[in-house]
Order: sequence, then structure tokens, then C-alpha cells
Amino acid sequence: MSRTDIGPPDFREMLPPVIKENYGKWKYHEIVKPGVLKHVSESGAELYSVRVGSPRLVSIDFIREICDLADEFCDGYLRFTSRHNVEFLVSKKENVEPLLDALKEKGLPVGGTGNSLSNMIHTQGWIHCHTPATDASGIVKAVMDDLYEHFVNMDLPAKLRISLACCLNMCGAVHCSDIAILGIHRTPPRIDHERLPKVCEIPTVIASCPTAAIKPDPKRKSVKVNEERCMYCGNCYTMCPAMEIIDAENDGIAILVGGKVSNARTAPAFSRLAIPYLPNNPPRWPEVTEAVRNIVEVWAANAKKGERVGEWIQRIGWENFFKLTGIPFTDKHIDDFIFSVPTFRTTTNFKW
Amino acid sequence: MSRTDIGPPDFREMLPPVIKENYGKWKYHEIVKPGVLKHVSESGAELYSVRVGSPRLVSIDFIREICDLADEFCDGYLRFTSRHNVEFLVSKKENVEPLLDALKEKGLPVGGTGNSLSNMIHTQGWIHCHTPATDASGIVKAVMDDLYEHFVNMDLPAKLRISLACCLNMCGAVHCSDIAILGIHRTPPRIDHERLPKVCEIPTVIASCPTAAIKPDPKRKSVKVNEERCMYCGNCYTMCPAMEIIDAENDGIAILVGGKVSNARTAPAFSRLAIPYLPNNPPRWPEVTEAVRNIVEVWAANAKKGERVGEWIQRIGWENFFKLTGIPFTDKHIDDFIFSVPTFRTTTNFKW
Amino acid sequence: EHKTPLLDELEKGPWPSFVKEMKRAAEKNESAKDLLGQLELSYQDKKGHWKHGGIVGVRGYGGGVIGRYSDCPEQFPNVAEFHTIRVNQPSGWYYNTKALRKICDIWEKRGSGLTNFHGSTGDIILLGTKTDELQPTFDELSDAGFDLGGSGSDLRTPSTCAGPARCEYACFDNLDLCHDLTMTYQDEIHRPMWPYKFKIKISGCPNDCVASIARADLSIIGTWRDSLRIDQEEVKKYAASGMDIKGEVCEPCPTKALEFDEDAGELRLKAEDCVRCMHCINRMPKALRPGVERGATILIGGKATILQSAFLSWVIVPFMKMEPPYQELKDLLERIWEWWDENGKTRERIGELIYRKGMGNFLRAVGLPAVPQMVYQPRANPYIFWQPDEVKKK
Amino acid sequence: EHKTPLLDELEKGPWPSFVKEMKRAAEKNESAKDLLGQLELSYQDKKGHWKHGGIVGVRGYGGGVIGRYSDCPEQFPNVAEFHTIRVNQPSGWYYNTKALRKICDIWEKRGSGLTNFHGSTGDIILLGTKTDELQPTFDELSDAGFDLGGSGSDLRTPSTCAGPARCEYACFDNLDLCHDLTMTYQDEIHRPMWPYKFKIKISGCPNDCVASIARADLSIIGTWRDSLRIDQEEVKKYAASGMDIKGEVCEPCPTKALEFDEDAGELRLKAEDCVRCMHCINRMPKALRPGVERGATILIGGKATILQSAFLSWVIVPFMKMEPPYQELKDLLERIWEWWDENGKTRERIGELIYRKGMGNFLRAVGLPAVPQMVYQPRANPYIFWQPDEVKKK
Ligand code: SRM
Ligand code: SRM
Ligand code: SRM
Ligand code: SRM
Ligand code: SF4
Ligand code: SF4
Ligand code: SF4
Ligand code: SF4
Ligand code: SF4
Ligand code: SF4
Ligand code: SF4
Ligand code: SF4
Repeated sequence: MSRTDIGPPDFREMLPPVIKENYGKWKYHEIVKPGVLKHVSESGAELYSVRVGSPRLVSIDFIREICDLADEFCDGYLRFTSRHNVEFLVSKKENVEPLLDALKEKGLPVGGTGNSLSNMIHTQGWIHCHTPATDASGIVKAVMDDLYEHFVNMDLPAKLRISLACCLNMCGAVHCSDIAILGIHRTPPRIDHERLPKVCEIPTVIASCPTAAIKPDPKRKSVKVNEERCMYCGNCYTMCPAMEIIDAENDGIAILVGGKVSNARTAPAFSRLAIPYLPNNPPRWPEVTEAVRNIVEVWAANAKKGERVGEWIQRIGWENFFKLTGIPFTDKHIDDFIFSVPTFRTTTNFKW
Repeated sequence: MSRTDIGPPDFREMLPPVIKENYGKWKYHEIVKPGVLKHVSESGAELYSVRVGSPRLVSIDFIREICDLADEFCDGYLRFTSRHNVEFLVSKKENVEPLLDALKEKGLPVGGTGNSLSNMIHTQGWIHCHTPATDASGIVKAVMDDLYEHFVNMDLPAKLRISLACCLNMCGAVHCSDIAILGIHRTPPRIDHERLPKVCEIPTVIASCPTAAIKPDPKRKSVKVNEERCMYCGNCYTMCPAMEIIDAENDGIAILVGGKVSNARTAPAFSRLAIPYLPNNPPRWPEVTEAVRNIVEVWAANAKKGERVGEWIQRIGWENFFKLTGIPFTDKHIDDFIFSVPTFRTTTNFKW
Repeated sequence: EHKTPLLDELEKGPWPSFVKEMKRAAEKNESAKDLLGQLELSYQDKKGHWKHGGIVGVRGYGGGVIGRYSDCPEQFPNVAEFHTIRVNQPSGWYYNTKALRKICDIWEKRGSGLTNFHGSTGDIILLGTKTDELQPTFDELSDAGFDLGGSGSDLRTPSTCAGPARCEYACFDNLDLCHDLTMTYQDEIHRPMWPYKFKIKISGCPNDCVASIARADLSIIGTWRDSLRIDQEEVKKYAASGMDIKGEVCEPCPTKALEFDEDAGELRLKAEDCVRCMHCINRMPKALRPGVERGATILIGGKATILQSAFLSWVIVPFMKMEPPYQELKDLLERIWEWWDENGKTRERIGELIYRKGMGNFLRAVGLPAVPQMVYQPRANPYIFWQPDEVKKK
Repeated sequence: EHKTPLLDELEKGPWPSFVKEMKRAAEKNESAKDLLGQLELSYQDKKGHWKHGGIVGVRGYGGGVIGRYSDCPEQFPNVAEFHTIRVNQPSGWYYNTKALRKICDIWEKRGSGLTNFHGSTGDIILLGTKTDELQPTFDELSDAGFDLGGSGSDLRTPSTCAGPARCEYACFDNLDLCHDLTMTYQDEIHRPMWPYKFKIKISGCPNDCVASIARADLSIIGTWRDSLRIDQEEVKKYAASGMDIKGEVCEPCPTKALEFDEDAGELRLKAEDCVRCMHCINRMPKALRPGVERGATILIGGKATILQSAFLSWVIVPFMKMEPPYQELKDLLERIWEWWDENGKTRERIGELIYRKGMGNFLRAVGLPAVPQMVYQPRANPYIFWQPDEVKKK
């Protein structure tokens, strides 16, 4: 018989001795080389963390494999990061190089620290969700392959955080990423009027629409959509399966840029629209990888040392971002939702 | 028989010869002393403009008087400024000092140029409007008396623009002033249910409310106000005289600060709430003059040279503005209207 | 004779007193006298004593007069009716004394003898007269070469700054443009026809001395496209005079486009970084000047707080040449008015309509191309409205 | 055996391949095999093949399982049912291999053998099993010392950064707080009871390595009240090592609170100007450290775009001490939940409710004092709601 509400294991059981002894006493850290952090305690003790890229969607074989490595080199301790990398917690300096060798042999990339590209936060896509406008894991693989050099080297102006979400629900925190890859629908929901009254609560469906595009259709005991007001967010579909939003021909990807999360220097900021639409082109989404690479390269070539993507754009102005990247600016870039007004330029101060 | 649609006189008839000859050819200017501008043309010609403070609400005697002066010293030409000062356009340098003497004799203040306080933009108040929450001319007189020294001297860190509007309609552009004095109502409209159906269109009244506080009251063929949602803007009263908003006991004044209009350095900006309420205390509104003086003094003592009030606050932070001025910060300062969200602090970066 | 102990307090102090002005008028005019009395009552009561609104006017016009009635006419019979007339000022508020004296003469005869020079929108305000006097006043003003300004749901009296007549910064002939627009749109000024008021203000340069970004539905602001001009000799003189060029001029530059080379005594400009804010020019008017490829930036939507919040105007045309007959501008204006007229609700300012309908819809309707200069930053949400021709049909 | 020519393309390239992982699982497991097949179909069709939702779960819990059914079960019968289980991770994602191996053993027996380490909220995701396996899986997880995480309208699994276990910047014991809150609110995590989901994320310092400001309804971020600490000897070493202290450390300081005295080789801090952004500390971890009077800033309302726009969390408590049993924090949390529960509409996040009702109402309801640290700037409109006791009654 199972016990309920026992909660997760106590993290204290999961800490290697060197951490237990130096808990809260770490004094400083160094990045020994890409992917290898060294934390030094007030006591003089050292801890090496080796950061390894993971596809996140992994088999239990993968988990057992990394457990084997942790048993061999880390007294059986490891952790995962908030961006789904694995971190081997090595208390013995002499174990670092052998671990790196073992990882190399297995083809696991070490990196993601300092001024590098880290792993991409992402979502389910066609693997497990019901509303995706694109896949997740496939694009992540294609982009990470393409930008691999920036994971294993620390050759960028600053940290680079790319994220992906497969629909507007944005399970992948793309709304605050240096570069965000976002699945979008582009056509209004198609209503199954037969099914709707049976499976959906009409007032809830109506209330679900952020732009009030949904009105009752009393004749059919269903609803109708004012297509001019619909911006294809799919929230009605989340509430009601009879409002099919997926449209393979028109679904695709938008790219947003310049967001960040940390409070370092500047306040956290939203990512903002750079490219309104790119087609879904599996298995390797070449339009997307190319667009992302272009932005990364222009940023890397132009930013000052330490400037995150958004900070760089802030300095040069969006006028120049579009000019330098060659991305066309369109009416789609101008906000027309609730908080649009504060984004409109209310000064003659701008660049050509 | 009058002619219609003839439009205003052509400004070209109103220009003194020196201007006609040097129209569009001015090269630079200097502020000779407070209130005296010297413009120099490509041709070498000079024009002196002597700026004189005016109460704006003036009798025809006043106008004739300044006409006399203009006839005597300016070949009959003068202008008014966008802030209601008078400018004597003197083409002969030797007339400047005699004009200044004559003005002194009449008790007319010369100043308002450069880093000084200029005249206050203001409105009708109890003189002529039907919705005022306070008077206009009286407060302006009291404040300008109190800050007179800053009109006739250029001893401030930067330009100082104070404006006043007697109600939320803000006829006086107070929404973008260094310091704004604003008449506010503080109680919901009192509905005359007898009169309302006769003099007001109910749908228009309902639509007039920015917070949707007004609902139909079909029983009385009138409307009712959800007092919790009403923020006393008086727009319903503008649309419907049966919704009396004036409340002598509770009406009063709010002070907003830090707005600007020019594009110089920083973009134009709104004034923001500093003091939510001060009482109406005619004839000299001591609470208001004191509050304004306090802000001016703290700014003048702390700002860097060239820093407008808003630029100074931007640099030191609103945390420090409230600390330095001793003005209490309250829940009233936090926006709760449409664009509130972008004013909320979304970072741990702040000062104590 | 009304006793005015409270108002008398406002005759004291160094700033010229409006009470003194009212008393001067009251000496000759009964309305002015009662106005003084009623104002004293307001000072006692802490509230105004005017009734709500009232529509009055002159023949053929829908605007230009603000009707006003006292709520205590028994006590102050001479302000029982006390309507204000808005008279359209000449561009830039330039006057010769002849013109001003004419107005005084008319107003001495026909009204209270009290005025506002000027109203916040820019008109001459003739403060208070009786209903019967409105038409004769208008007739006489008209004879004197003056006409009424706007009020109600019409085009409000355009206004503009001192401009090339008196200012070296003016980037085009804003005085002429203001006059031209005023003359072209006389009908729109005099006969209310729109969802609500529409204001135009024109400044010769980005210093925006008529506060057009804050106070006009359509703001026209002079600017230039090329580089600002530097006279290095004059720079050296400023430096010699002891000016802290680095601290006062370069540091406040919003884009750090300027550097002062202390050794050479020269200012270096990264022209592509300059956003033409005027700051450096303002500080060194003898050495720096706007560029030569001049025109204006057009912005839309400025207004005060009621109803949907105050808006500062938004850039819709980063640069337009400004030369008579200003046809491109007028065509644009008319397309804007047409769209507003078709789509606007009663009492919905153009800015509020654009907010409600979306900037994209507005730009498409009036045929303006989207450019990054229109925004501080692109949208943060992906709520894009795709147009029918942009998606594949089923 | 399904042919997967499209997916095979994604086995190429240097980044570890999820397709390879799926194939490894598919060798031993029929569901994993069909998942691969169905995904290949999605790659052909350019669309997902999962039906909408479906409510399944384990006894006594309302959340923790995401129900999922294939829309082509004939073709892929082994993913006809393919539900995901969310397992609550230990604080900071620290594991010993024993615990991980237990999970693998259970999932080998009970599910597809595929996982996400981890989900975006922080849970271990066990990716896909049949309805009948849910309860047994849960029972075995429970025996192994694990429990489910949140889903639906409940408290979602809290998560936190590496913290004092591995990071010198942690300003309080964020790992302990995360564990404590998770244990205290087991009922709220397991039994959906609110208008919508509620997420808590906790970062040890303003670097915010769990993205709490962006992704949590309640963000708790370590900070300090006194001055950051400077070890001038270490500063000198950084300088000696060739670091451009002025350019890299001082110039990007948002408030210019730091100056580098080149001669003395010392950093000077205007402590009252420092906003504790971490930048300088990040650049010189050996020389600079947070202060000693430590606690956390509490922010509210973060969320993604749907419906009323994305919100970043808003400061509601600039500084709170963070010490077990965290009673002040828990009391506040409970007052917040109570107000939200009473006032929130279905599917209205706390941030959206605060936006709708106004921050003033929220603060008054939960009893927090207004302070300037809550806003970037005060309101620009005068639309103030006066409370009944603040005005005079008639
Ligand atoms: C391991 C991890 C915490 C965890 O609990 O898992 C972590 C660990 C560290 N972070 Fe972080 N950060 C981690 C996610 C984040 C995130 C969240 C995210 O990316 O989703 C952020 C916010 C990112 C953003 O702003 O968009 C984050 C913003 C920072 C920053 C601020 C960077 C900036 O200048 O904006 C620092 C400071 C620095 O790097 O100099 C930092 C610093 C650090 C330090 C140096 C802290 C320390 O002394 O140990 C750690 C090593 C950093 C490195 O990689 O070079 N950490 N860090 C996370 C690793 C994720 C990964 O696998 O890549
Ligand atoms: C006469 C007038 C234009 C008119 O058509 O009437 C005018 C005239 C001049 N303005 Fe102005 N400005 C006039 C209203 C304004 C306004 C509008 C207002 O105050 O309502 C502004 C925007 C104010 C704001 O930002 O809130 C304005 C912002 C400027 C600025 C930018 C100041 C800044 O740094 O923010 C300058 C540049 C300067 O002073 O260095 C400027 C500069 C000038 C110059 C130097 C232009 C010139 O070369 O002739 C003129 C003399 C300025 C002086 O007073 O020292 N003028 N100026 C207006 C005088 C009003 C008055 O009686 O005080
Ligand atoms: C006379 C004047 C104030 C003054 O003392 O100078 C004035 C007076 C009135 N304004 Fe105004 N407004 C005056 C300039 C303004 C300005 C400033 C400007 O034009 O630069 C504004 C702010 C800018 C704007 O338009 O947004 C202004 C924003 C309003 C509003 C709010 C409109 C809005 O959409 O926000 C109202 C309310 C309304 O229209 O019902 C209003 C309404 C009024 C009314 C007609 C009262 C009413 O509710 O019907 C006032 C008549 C007073 C009277 O009895 O004489 N007045 N009004 C100004 C016109 C003089 C002139 O023609 O030169
Ligand atoms: C599994 C996961 C994505 C992943 O691959 O990691 C996920 C998956 C789903 N999310 Fe999410 N969300 C996941 C983290 C997030 C996050 C990120 C976070 O928590 O840090 C967000 C953005 C932050 C936020 O909460 O705002 C997020 C914002 C949403 C939303 C939009 C909510 C909103 O108010 O903006 C929805 C829509 C909804 O609730 O109906 C949603 C809904 C969903 C549903 C339940 C689909 C639905 O419409 O019912 C997805 C189920 C997929 C499936 O079949 O497995 N998910 N979701 C993440 C949870 C794993 C875990 O427990 O660790
Ligand atoms: S982002 Fe959308 S499609 Fe992707 S997992 Fe989340 S809810 Fe599903
Ligand atoms: S997709 Fe979004 S905008 Fe369109 S009808 Fe549905 S809820 Fe409304
Ligand atoms: S601000 Fe209000 S009260 Fe004052 S003149 Fe304008 S409308 Fe009348
Ligand atoms: S005063 Fe304003 S908020 Fe109050 S009911 Fe009238 S229109 Fe609505
Ligand atoms: S706006 Fe420019 S051109 Fe016009 S008066 Fe002011 S400074 Fe001169
Ligand atoms: S005009 Fe403004 S932006 Fe351009 S160089 Fe001068 S100060 Fe800088
Ligand atoms: S948030 Fe701060 S304390 Fe936590 S891991 Fe990141 S840097 Fe360290
Ligand atoms: S923590 Fe940030 S704000 Fe404080 S001194 Fe360092 S860089 Fe400046």
C-alpha cells in the first residue's frame, strides 16, 4: 500500500560528503575550462563540477550510464541543472580528467559554462502534447548540432540562452530568452459544431478567448469565431477539443530575441519578435537553424564583451538590429495587444 | 455681414522688418541676461526678445499697455509664448534697457529663460469651467509669488516647467510637466435620478466611464454607480449634468512630478504621482505652495547641472525621491489602471 | 460693489495679479464685476458656480464658443450668461499692436473686457459675454480680419512654435505650415463633424516648444536626415570660455555619439549614432547646427488622461519633406480622418481608436509602411494577426 | 518495426540524439517503439498525433499525471494510452545514483523506459505508460521514497537553484526552503483546489538561475541589505592579472556605484547606490561577495503569455529574513492563496487577478505596506481609489 504526501526525498541525502562539509561555505569559483567549474570553500576544500549536455529526452539506459560514471568518479553523486544539463560532482581533483575522457568516449559534450551557449530549455512537441504547432526535441537537436561549437567553447560575448516552446503556452520559458523559438498557429480554430455542445462548456469557451473573438451561436448551440479578432493562440482549443487549432499547412515558428532572466546589470526582460514566421520543415528545420545562426553570428560579431543579446540590441537600437541581421521589419512586429502602447515610440529620437 | 472661414490673419503681417529680412536665417542665440534673448542672423542682424511674465487672465487694459510699450520700443511688434509669456521683439539694441526700465516700473517681471522657472501653463478653474476640482489662476498666483526668485533668475539646475489643471481633463498639459498641480475629485458622482432620464442619454453615460462603474438602473430609468470601481474622473459628469461630481469638502489637489516634453537627451515623459491629495485652501493654498517649494528645493539641491526633475529622479531612483523629499509613499502611488503592469518593478534591483 | 476679502489677498506678492486685472475690468464692466463677486463666492465655498455646459454659437459655425451660465444668477445677474469666444491666433502668436488693439476695442464694447492671452490650445480667449453679443462680436472680429478657433468634435486650432521667424533651430517653415493647414481646413475647424476633437501642433525642431508630442493628436516636429553640422572653430571658443564640454555636452548625449578630443579641441560625432535629440546643439548653439536635409517626423495619438490614459504621440512617419503645398501631409491627414470617422466611437480620440483596433490595422488602412522607428521595441507576445493572403487556404 | 527515415536524420551531428535514446528504449519496450513510429508520422504530416487531454490519475491525488491518447491507436496500439507521470525532484536536482537507479528500475517495469530529466517546471517526467500501470507505478515510487509533483489547478512542484550546496552566492538556504515548502504544502500540490496553477521558484541570489522572475507566480530571490564586501587584496590580483576592471566591472554597473582607483588599485563602492545586481560580484568572485545581512526579495505574478500577456514577477516584499520555519513567508503565502481563491476566476493566474483588481486592493487584502521598491515609477494617471475612511462623509 502506497503512502501519500510523503514528498520528495530530502535533498540532504543526495549530497556528497564534500558538500555536506562545506555547505554554505563556498568562497569562490573558477571556470577551469569549458564545462568544468571549480568551487573552493572557506575551508580550502574543492569541488569540481563537470557539466554535460543532455538531450533531456533520455532513456533509462542513459540514466544508468551516467550513474555508472558518477559511481566511478563521483562517489555516486551527480545533479541536473535548471537547463537540463547533467553535472558530475567530483570531489577528487584527480578524477576530473579521467571523467572527461570517459565522457568523450561516450560522445557526451562537456561545456555550457561561462560565455557559451547552454542547453536549450524546451518542451514536448509532437512527443507528448496535444496543442503543438511544431516539434520540440527535433529542432533542439538541429539547432544544438548547428551551434555545437558554442556549447563546447566559451567564445561568445556573453551567456547565450536559447529556448523553445511548441505553442503559445510557452512551457519552455521562451518569453525571456536571448533567442526564443516558438511554435505558432496561424489560422483560426475550426469548430466541430456537432461535437462542441457535447464536450465543451460554452461560457468557459467564450471566456477563454483573450481577444473576445468567440461569441455564442445559439442556433447551433455552439459558438462562432470572429476571425478578424482571432490571433490563433489556441487557448479555446485548450478548453475545448471541438475547436481544432492545429493546421499542418500553416503552423510554424516565430523567432523572438533579446530576453533575459538574471538581474545582473539590467532587469529581466521579455524576448521580442524578430521573425514572425518560418515554416515547419522536419526533420532538420533548415530555415530555423539558419535564422538562429544568423542572429548569433551578427550578435557575436558586433556586441561588446559581456553584452547579452538584449543588452546589445538596447545599445544599438532595434533599428540597427533589423538592419544588421537583414531581417525585414513588418507590421507584424508592432504590438497590438493589451500593453502595446508603451512599446510605441513617443519621441523623435531614433536612428536611421 | 460677416465673412465665414476667413481664418486667422497671416502671421507674415505680424512680423517686424528685422524678422522679415532674416526669416529662416537666424544663426545662433545667447541669453544676455534672465529674460533677454539675443538672436543673431547669418547677415549679422540682431534681434532682442524680452520675455515678460503675464497672469494670462488679463484685461484689455493690460493688452493696451503692452501695446503701448511695443509701440514705443519695438516698432509695434510683440508676441506671446507657448507658455503665455509676452515677448517684446526689440530690433534696436539701444531700446532694450529703456524697455526693461519701463517694465520694472510697471511691476512686470522679466525672466523665464534658460535654467529658470517659466510661467505656469494653466486652465480656467472657478473662473469659467463647470467641472473644476480647484481654482486655476489663484493657485498659479500663489505658486509664482512663492517661486518668483526662480523666474527672474536662472539659478536652477535646468528648465523648470510647472503646470496646473483644475480637473482630470487636464487642459493644462500637466501630464508632461516637471511639476504638475492637478485638481481631483475624490467621491463618486451623486446621481439626480429625477433629472437624469430627462437630460442624459443612458447608453452614452454608461459608455463614458473608463472603469465600467456605471450600470443601467432600469427600475428608475436611470443609472447606478458601483462605487468601488469609481475613481472620480468626472467623465460621466461631462456627459451628463445629472451626475454631480463636485464635492467642495473632498475635492482638492494632487501633485505629479518628473514629466517633460522636449526630446532633448531623454524621450518625452509623463509626470507621475508624488502627492495624492492636498486640500483646497483658498485664497493662497499654503499646503500646495509649500509642497511645490519643497520639491523644487530638494531638486535644486541634489540635481546635477542640466538635469530636469525627471532626469534627476531617474538617476537617483524613486526610492530616493520619496526619501529626500520626505513625501510618504502609499498604495495610492501604485498604478491600477490599464497600463499599470509596466510600472511594476520586475527585478530585485532597487535601492533601500 | 462686491466685497472680495479673499481675492484681495491675491493682489499681494511680486507676480502680476489676475485679481488686479479683474478689478481693472470691473471698473468699466458689469459682467467683470459680477465675475469677481462670483469668484469670491467660489473662494468661500471652495467650488465653482457655473452650470453644466450649454450650446450657443454664431451663424454657420458649430464651434468656437463655450457656453456658460451661472448657477446663482440672482446674485450675479451680469454673469447669468457668460460665454467664452475662442479666436484663432496668428501662427506663432506674432502680433502687431494694431491687430491687438482692434481686438481690445471690440471686446471693450461687446464683452467683459477680460481675456486669456492665450488658451492652452493656442486661441485668444475672449472671456465672457452674453448670448446676444455673440454674433455681433463675431461680425466685428471678422471685419477686423480675425476668425474663430475650434471647439467641440472638430479640428482644433492648430498651433506652432516661434519657428524660423525667431529661432535658428527651425528645420522647416512651421509658421507657414500651421497657417496653410489652418486655412485649408477651415471647414473642419468650424463645423464639428468627427467622433471627437482632433488637435494638430507643429514644432520646428525636437525641442518641441509647443508640446506637440504631449498635447496633439497629430504632432509634426522638424528634424533632419543627414549629420548635424559642427563648426570646430566655435567649439574651440566654447572650450576656451571654460565650458565643460565633456561633462555638459558629451556625457548627456543619449547615444554617446559625441566625443571631445581635448588635444585637438574638436568634437567628434558618430553621425550614425546620433538620434538628433538637440541636446548638444542646445548647449553649443554657436558651434552646432541641425543638418541640411530637413523635414519633419510625424507622430499620432497624443492626448491627456481621459479616458484610456494619457498618450504621448507615436511616430508614424519618421521623415517627410515639408514643402508647400504640403500635399503628402494633407493626403495622409485626410486618410487618417476618414479611417477615424468610419471606425471611431463617439468621444474616441484617434489614439484610443488605434489602440483599440491595433497599430497594424491603422497602418494598413492609411497605407503607411511599418518601420522600426515606430517602436521602442517589437512586440513581446506572438499574438500576430495574419492577413488572409499570408496563409494557405484549405 | 517502424521505418523512421526522417528521424534517422536526427541521429547525425555532434549533439546527443534523442532519437538514439528513443531507439534504445524501443529495443526493449513496445510503447517506446510505437512512440517512435508515431513521431515519424508526425514528421511526415507536420503535426502532432495526440488527442486532446484526458483525465487519469492515482488514488487520493488530483494531479501528477498527464493523460494522453493517440489519435491513431490502430496504427500504434502501444501508445493508445500513453500517460506521463510527474515525479517531484529533490531540491536543487541533487541525486545519489541509488535513488536514480531505483527510478530506472521501476520505469523499466512499468513504463516506456523514456524520461525527461527534467520537465520545465522541475519534475522528473516519466514519459508514457498505460492507465493500468499508473497506480502500481505510484506505489513503487512511493516505496522508493518518491512522490508525485503537481499538475492542474494546484501548487506546482517548487524548484530551486544549486544553492549553498554548490554556490558561493546563495544568500540563504534556498534548498531547505524549497524542501520545507514542498513538504508543508503536500496537500496543495496533490489536490487541485484553486482557480488555476500556482508556481513557486526560489533562487539563492539575483542571478536567478531558476528563472523564477519569469516563470513563477511566486518568486523568492536571495539578496542582502547591507553593503557587498570587498577584499581589496584580491582586487589588486585581478588588476595584476590584466583584467580591465573599469571597463568590465565598473562601467556596466547599472547605477555607477563602483569606481576603480587605479593608483591605489582599489575598488570604491557607493553602497547606497548599489542595487545588488550581482554584476561586479559575478565578474570578480574572488574579491567581491554579497553582504552579511541576508534574506530574500519576494515577487509575485510571473507567468507565460496566455492570456493577458506574459508577466515578470513584481516585487511585493523587498526584504524578508529567510529562516526556518519560514513562518512569515508561509503566513503571507496563505493570505495570498486565500484572496486569490476568493476572487479569482477560473483559469486566472494570481498576476492576472492582481492586474484586474489593482495592486492596491491586493496589498490591502494581504496586509502588505506599499513601498517605492514595488514600482519602477508611480502612476502617471490620477485615477486613485480613495478608501471610505479617507474622505469626509456627507
Ligand atoms: C547550474 C546552474 C544552477 C542550477 O541550479 O542548475 C547555474 C550555475 C551557475 N550560475 Fe547561473 N546557473 C544556471 C542557470 C542560470 C539561469 C537560468 C537559465 O539559463 O535558464 C540564469 C538566468 C539566465 C538569463 O538571464 O537568461 C543564470 C544566470 C547566471 C548569471 C547571470 C548572467 C548574466 O550576466 O546575465 C551568472 C553570473 C555569471 O555567469 O557571471 C550565473 C552564475 C552561475 C554560477 C557561476 C554560480 C556559482 O558561483 O556557482 C554557476 C556556474 C555558471 C556557469 O555556468 O558558468 N548564473 N544561470 C544553472 C545552469 C544551467 C545550465 O545548465 O546552463
Ligand atoms: C518662446 C518659446 C517658443 C514659442 O513659440 O513660444 C521657446 C523658445 C525657445 N526655446 Fe523652448 N520655447 C518655448 C517653450 C518650450 C517648451 C514648451 C513648454 O514649456 O510648455 C519646451 C518643452 C519643455 C519640456 O520639455 O517640458 C521647450 C523646450 C526647449 C528646450 C529643451 C529643454 C530641455 O533640455 O529639456 C530648449 C533647449 C534649451 O533650452 O537649451 C529650448 C530652446 C528654446 C530657444 C533657445 C530656441 C531658440 O534658439 O530661440 C528659445 C529660448 C529658450 C529660453 O527660454 O531660454 N526649448 N521650450 C516658448 C517659451 C515658453 C515660455 O514662455 O517659457
Ligand atoms: C479653455 C481651455 C483651458 C484654458 O484655460 O486654456 C480648455 C477648456 C475646457 N476644456 Fe480643454 N481646454 C483647453 C485646452 C485643452 C488641452 C490643451 C491643449 O489643447 O493643448 C487639453 C489636453 C490635450 C488634449 O486634448 O488631450 C484639453 C483637454 C480637455 C478634455 C480631455 C480630452 C481628452 O480626450 O483627454 C476635455 C473633456 C472633453 O472634451 O469633454 C476638455 C474640455 C474642456 C471644456 C470644454 C469643459 C468641458 O468639459 O466641456 C473646458 C471649457 C472651459 C471653459 O468654460 O472655458 N478639455 N483641453 C483650453 C482651450 C483654449 C484654447 O482654445 O486655446
Ligand atoms: C511537461 C511540460 C513541458 C516540458 O516538456 O517540460 C509542460 C507541459 C504542458 N503544459 Fe506547461 N508544461 C511544463 C512547464 C510549463 C512552464 C515552465 C515552468 O513551469 O517553469 C510554463 C510557463 C510558466 C507559466 O506557468 O506561466 C508552462 C505554461 C503552460 C501553460 C500556460 C499557462 C499560463 O497561464 O500562461 C499551459 C496552458 C494551460 O495551463 O492550460 C500549459 C499546459 C501544459 C500541458 C498540460 C498542455 C495543456 O494544454 O493541457 C502540457 C502537457 C504536455 C504533455 O502532454 O506532457 N503549460 N508550462 C512542463 C512541466 C514539466 C514539469 O512538471 O516539470
Ligand atoms: S508549449 Fe504548448 S505544445 Fe508545447 S508542451 Fe507546452 S502546452 Fe504543449
Ligand atoms: S485561437 Fe485564441 S484568439 Fe482565436 S478564437 Fe481561440 S482563444 Fe480566441
Ligand atoms: S481642466 Fe477641467 S475644469 Fe479645468 S478648464 Fe479643463 S475641463 Fe475645465
Ligand atoms: S466619475 Fe468617472 S469612474 Fe466614476 S462613475 Fe463617473 S465616469 Fe465612472
Ligand atoms: S521647437 Fe525648435 S524651432 Fe521651434 S522655437 Fe523651439 S527650439 Fe525653435
Ligand atoms: S543631437 Fe543628441 S543624440 Fe545627436 S549627438 Fe547631439 S546630444 Fe547626441
Ligand atoms: S541563483 Fe545565485 S545562488 Fe543560486 S545557483 Fe545561481 S548564482 Fe548560485
Ligand atoms: S552589485 Fe551591481 S549595482 Fe551593486 S555595485 Fe555591483 S554592479 Fe553595481
